[in-house]
Amino acid sequence: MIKISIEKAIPTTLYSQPLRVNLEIGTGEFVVIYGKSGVGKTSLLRMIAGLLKPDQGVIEVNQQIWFNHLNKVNLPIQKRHLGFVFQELALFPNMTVMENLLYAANNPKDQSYLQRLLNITDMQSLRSRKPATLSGGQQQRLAIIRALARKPTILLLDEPFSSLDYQLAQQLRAELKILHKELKFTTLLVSHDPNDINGQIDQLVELKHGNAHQLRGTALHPTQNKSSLIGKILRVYPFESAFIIEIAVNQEILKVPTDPKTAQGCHPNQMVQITFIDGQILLSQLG
Amino acid sequence: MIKISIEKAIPTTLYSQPLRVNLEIGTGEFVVIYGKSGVGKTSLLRMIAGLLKPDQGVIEVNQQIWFNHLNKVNLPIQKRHLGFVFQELALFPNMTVMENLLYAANNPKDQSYLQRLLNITDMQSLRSRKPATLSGGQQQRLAIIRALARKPTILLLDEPFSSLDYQLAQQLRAELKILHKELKFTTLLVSHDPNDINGQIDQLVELKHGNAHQLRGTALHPTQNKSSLIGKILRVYPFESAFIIEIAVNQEILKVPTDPKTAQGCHPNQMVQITFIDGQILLSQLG
Amino acid sequence: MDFNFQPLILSLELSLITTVLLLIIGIPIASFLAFKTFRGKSILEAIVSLPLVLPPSVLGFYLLVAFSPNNFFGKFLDSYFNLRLVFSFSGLVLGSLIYSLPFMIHPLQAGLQALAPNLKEASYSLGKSKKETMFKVLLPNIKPAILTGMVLTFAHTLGEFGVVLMIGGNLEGSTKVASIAIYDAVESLDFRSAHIYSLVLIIISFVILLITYGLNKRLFDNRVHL
Amino acid sequence: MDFNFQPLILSLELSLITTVLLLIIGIPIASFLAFKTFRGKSILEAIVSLPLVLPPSVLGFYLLVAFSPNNFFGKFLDSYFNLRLVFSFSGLVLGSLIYSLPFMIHPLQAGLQALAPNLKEASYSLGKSKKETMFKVLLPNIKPAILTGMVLTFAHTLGEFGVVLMIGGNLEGSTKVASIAIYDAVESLDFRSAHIYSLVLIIISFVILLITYGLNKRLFDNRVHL
Amino acid sequence: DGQNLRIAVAANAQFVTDSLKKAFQKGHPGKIELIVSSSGKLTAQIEHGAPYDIFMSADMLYAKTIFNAGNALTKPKVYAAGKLVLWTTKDLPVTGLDALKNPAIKSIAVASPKTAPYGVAAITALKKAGIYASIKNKIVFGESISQVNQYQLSGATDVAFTALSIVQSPELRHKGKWTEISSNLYEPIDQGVIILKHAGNANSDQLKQAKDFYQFLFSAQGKAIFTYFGYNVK
Ligand SMILES: Nc1ncnc2c1ncn2[C@@H]1O[C@H](COP(=O)(O)OP(=O)(O)OP(=O)(O)O)[C@@H](O)[C@H]1O
Ligand SMILES: Nc1ncnc2c1ncn2[C@@H]1O[C@H](COP(=O)(O)OP(=O)(O)OP(=O)(O)O)[C@@H](O)[C@H]1O
Ligand SMILES: [Mg+2]
Ligand SMILES: [Mg+2]
Repeated sequence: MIKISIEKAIPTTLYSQPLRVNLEIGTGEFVVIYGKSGVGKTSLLRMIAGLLKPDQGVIEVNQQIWFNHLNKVNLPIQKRHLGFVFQELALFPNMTVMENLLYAANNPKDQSYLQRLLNITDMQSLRSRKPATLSGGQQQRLAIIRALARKPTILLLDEPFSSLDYQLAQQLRAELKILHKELKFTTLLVSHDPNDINGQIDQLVELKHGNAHQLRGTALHPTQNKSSLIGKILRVYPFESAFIIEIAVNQEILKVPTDPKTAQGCHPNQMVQITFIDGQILLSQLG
Repeated sequence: MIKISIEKAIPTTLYSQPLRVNLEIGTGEFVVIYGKSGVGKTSLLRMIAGLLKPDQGVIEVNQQIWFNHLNKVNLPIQKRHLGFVFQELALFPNMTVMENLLYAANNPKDQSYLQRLLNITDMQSLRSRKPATLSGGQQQRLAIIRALARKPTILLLDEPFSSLDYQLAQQLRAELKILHKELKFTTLLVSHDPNDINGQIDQLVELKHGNAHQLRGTALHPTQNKSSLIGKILRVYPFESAFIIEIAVNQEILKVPTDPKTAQGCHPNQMVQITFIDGQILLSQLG
Repeated sequence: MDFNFQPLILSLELSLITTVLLLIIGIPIASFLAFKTFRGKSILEAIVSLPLVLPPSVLGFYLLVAFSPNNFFGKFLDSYFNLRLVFSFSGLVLGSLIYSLPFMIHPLQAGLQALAPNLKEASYSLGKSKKETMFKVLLPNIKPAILTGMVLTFAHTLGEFGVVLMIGGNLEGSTKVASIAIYDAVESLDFRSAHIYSLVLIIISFVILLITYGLNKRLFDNRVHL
Repeated sequence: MDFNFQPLILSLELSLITTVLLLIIGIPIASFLAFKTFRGKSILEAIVSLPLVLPPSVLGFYLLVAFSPNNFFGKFLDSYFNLRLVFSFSGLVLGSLIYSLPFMIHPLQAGLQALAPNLKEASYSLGKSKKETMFKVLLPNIKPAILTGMVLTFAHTLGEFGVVLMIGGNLEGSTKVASIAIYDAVESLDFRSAHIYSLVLIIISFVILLITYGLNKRLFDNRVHL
Repeated sequence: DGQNLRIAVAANAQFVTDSLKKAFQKGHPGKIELIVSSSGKLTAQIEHGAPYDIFMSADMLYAKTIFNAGNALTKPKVYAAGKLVLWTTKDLPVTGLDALKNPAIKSIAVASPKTAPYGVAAITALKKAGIYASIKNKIVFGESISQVNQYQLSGATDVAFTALSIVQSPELRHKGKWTEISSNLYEPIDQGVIILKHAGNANSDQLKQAKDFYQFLFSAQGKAIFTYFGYNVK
């Protein structure tokens, strides 16, 4: 169980109130944090990691106090056993891809695990390249698997899929979920991508400032613009350059258009989840 | 008219063939380039900018030869009158937000234009901040408006919206389109975001390697997984926690669920465009 | 006892002129070495470092020979420019420039090499010339390296002694700098003067260094983290 | 003529030992100055630079007084450690360490300050200690700065003369280093020996520098762009 | 720079020359500047055009070298001969050369025989007295006679071979104790003076001034001053 109750005056002219965060996260949960640019998401992760000192409050992880403003406890980051995917990546320029991983790994003999990480990110062929010779997306993949390499207890990811194309990002999302279940780490993922926000997650946290241009205390409230329905596919049929999928949801029959490729994967009697956020609609199969 | 016909052996072990690009882009067009991570998108922009030398071929812009392998022409980047939004941003750490803009601007007296750029990115209050004190998204916004500040003839953007939340990104996309029309620059936008790929653009270019793991010559073929329909809203009514929108498209009546906020903006008789790509569906109003 | 301020003032003058001139000369050389790759670059780099290796008095001896009106270079300067480099302040300046060259070049070059290459690219992409890029983007981002170069050069010239002793000739008011004055005092067993010169030199230098470091701390605030 | 290789070997030994020791001492000091902020930091920085300002022979004179068995420090070393620093190789090493301190500290500090702070953070986040972070992440990424520090220190010690002249005592095989031998030769108007010593010194140094720069170019290939 | 008469002086003669200068100036107004350095350095500088008018060398060799190169107006002439002394500032007996065998004396400062005439004299004396081999390991070399003095004054060495003119100088007259070394044990330390070509190139006033000072060295008053400082004069 992670309990966070902290306050930090972020020197921004946007809001006159400090960033206040109150959160409870169960061990092994997968939590997505989202919010507008500049609202304090990175700062929150940095405070959890111990890279930024809250002005006041307490961070408690599995009954261990990591930070307490009152009795000046501030556990060094080294002892927090984290994995951190930095928004600016922070790869080690002097090390190759493999050396980055080996440096990060607790147990360098765990070769098969590192190989697996390289495989799920399609990075096998780049193992002996230095970061400066990698493309933006390749660098981002390295940052993700470097954080995973040491099998952390808590994984903090700051917009880890932002430079990846849709397919690769989806692949990584799936692999991350598998590792998350397998290694049982707690995951805090900062993202603005609907594919993260609408995924199967344990908690969704929105960092948001009040309407009075104040940064409001944040909590476990689901987003206002997000919602989802579950239904059963009745029919899939072509229409112009696209396909239409008929889905029964309670008393309604929805008719949703989709691209040929997605349509191929849809068959009558399948259960699907339809999620929508901010004008975007996402179909995903269940089970 | 921009004519690109170049070849470059990118030292990657992924594909055994060099990157080959053949493109014709009309002056003032808005072109989106997409493709898998590591396929060579950034390298292509760098070659157009003159930061990376093609192994052979020709780049011609408005009858002027920028690069010709045969007679060793290679116009220096300074003379290409570009705006370049780098994937790694490359902001000037020694300058504040405003100083970054003033340095970039051709005409520093063009204050009202710079103010407008600050406004459309919500950066007004950050004008005297150095880049190191900005959040990831704020830095990315600065990179975009720095490239716009000099009113370039050709604007190259390398995944410029990747760190921005959906609303802000949409706002910037709209503003970019307006500026594009107003200042009549040619835009080449590298992105993997469906919101760019599905937008109203003049050309869509996919960089892709063939099935034989060869990097295929690229051209103006639209993506296979993308399509769009245009229809008229008939009804908007609440359904469970969401809303359903009935849209008439030719002979069909679609019934698409959406979130309350988007629903508020939809009214009968409005024309809407429905775009779908890779399982995602996007509603956008026309006119 | 035999103490006066003239040698101290002369020393400060010499150090200041040398530092400013070397900064001007050093920037293009350092940027050339930092950014260009060519065959024989290591040779050029080794040559830049050579003035360091020769003991100052030996370097001074060879400079004396080179500058001497007996020899080609000295004669040439004398007859065409009416410039005498031995036993004159201009000679000291030239000697110090050669002697302190590596102290300016090395830190500047290392600083420039450590910069992310895309800063330069970004500036070029905005249509900026190499010169403007150097002065408005690159140099402002290597302030600690510039400071290192300037402090090493200034302080080193202030303490310079071997070269000056050889080609200066210890002439009151034109080549008798503080380091020579201290040496003189020690040699004539006038330890009191030596102590006073040293103390004043240390105090002045200390104040200059203190101001420099203090300013630098305030100016170099690009990477403040929350 | 009076030439032999002993002084050259001694000089190389002294320079090598000084460079290695200063690297070991310099890294913690430089990282302290680069990363910690505290009141009076500028004062500490100014103190580190001070050995630069004093003319070497004057510095040598004060070291002579300090090391002398007449005085507290010298007496202390003599009676407790049986260590005599005047007229001994160990004394030269200590003198050179003090004298060359700023040449190592400055470049290292500037290099560390120029590193992106998140490299350190990333390493800490992986549970790595400060030491491991320093040696595996920070230092390997400031190779040009380390090289600068080492070249300046090595070459400067090789050319060092004033301090050595003062506290060395010109003893064949233990304190008569090359710079002293050259000086001696020049003083006794034995220019041929002086030329040969200088030439050999220059050639050796040149080769060492050349190898160093050549290696560095090969090792420092992190930021190759297409 | 027509006004100043510049006299280049070997380090060991700096004190006596200072007195000579003061005495000379009583009858001859006009500025005199003393440039004190090692004879070797001064010689190299003079050969490369240093603007000095008179050179008072520490021995004859340097003066001869300059004269032979054609940079002097006069032939080298001995102005004085130095005397060697054994000196200590510590509580040690320095009654004679034999005292050096005393184990309480751990280090002996000697000027480098390569560059300093007093160094040559000291080594010759030690050899002639037959004790060189037994005390060889105690010797440390100073670059010049003044460095030997610094070694001794700082306490870094126990005893030193220096010039009588040093221990007789006003600065050091009451510091420590000394014994003269018998002049049989070493060759006379003859010191030579020359008027330099530079004096002739300047205006005639300056040449006259230089000649006057040169003459003054050999006058009765000059000789008295040399003697007072512990030099032999003919
Ligand atoms: N200096 C280099 N040395 C070797 N290979 C390089 C170098 N620079 C780039 N590459 C390789 O060239 C390929 C193309 O890189 P590029 O940055 O153009 O890709 P991209 O399409 O922009 O990818 P992304 O979407 O991940 O940013 C990549 O596979 C990359 O590993
Ligand atoms: N050193 C600093 N000095 C002043 N303000 C800072 C500093 N660092 C961060 N800020 C401000 O704190 C706020 C929160 O920053 P943070 O990086 O946590 O935002 P974020 O939610 O991660 O944004 P993004 O989505 O753009 O990455 C921003 O408005 C930023 O400008
Ligand atoms: Mg952030
Ligand atoms: Mg890219």
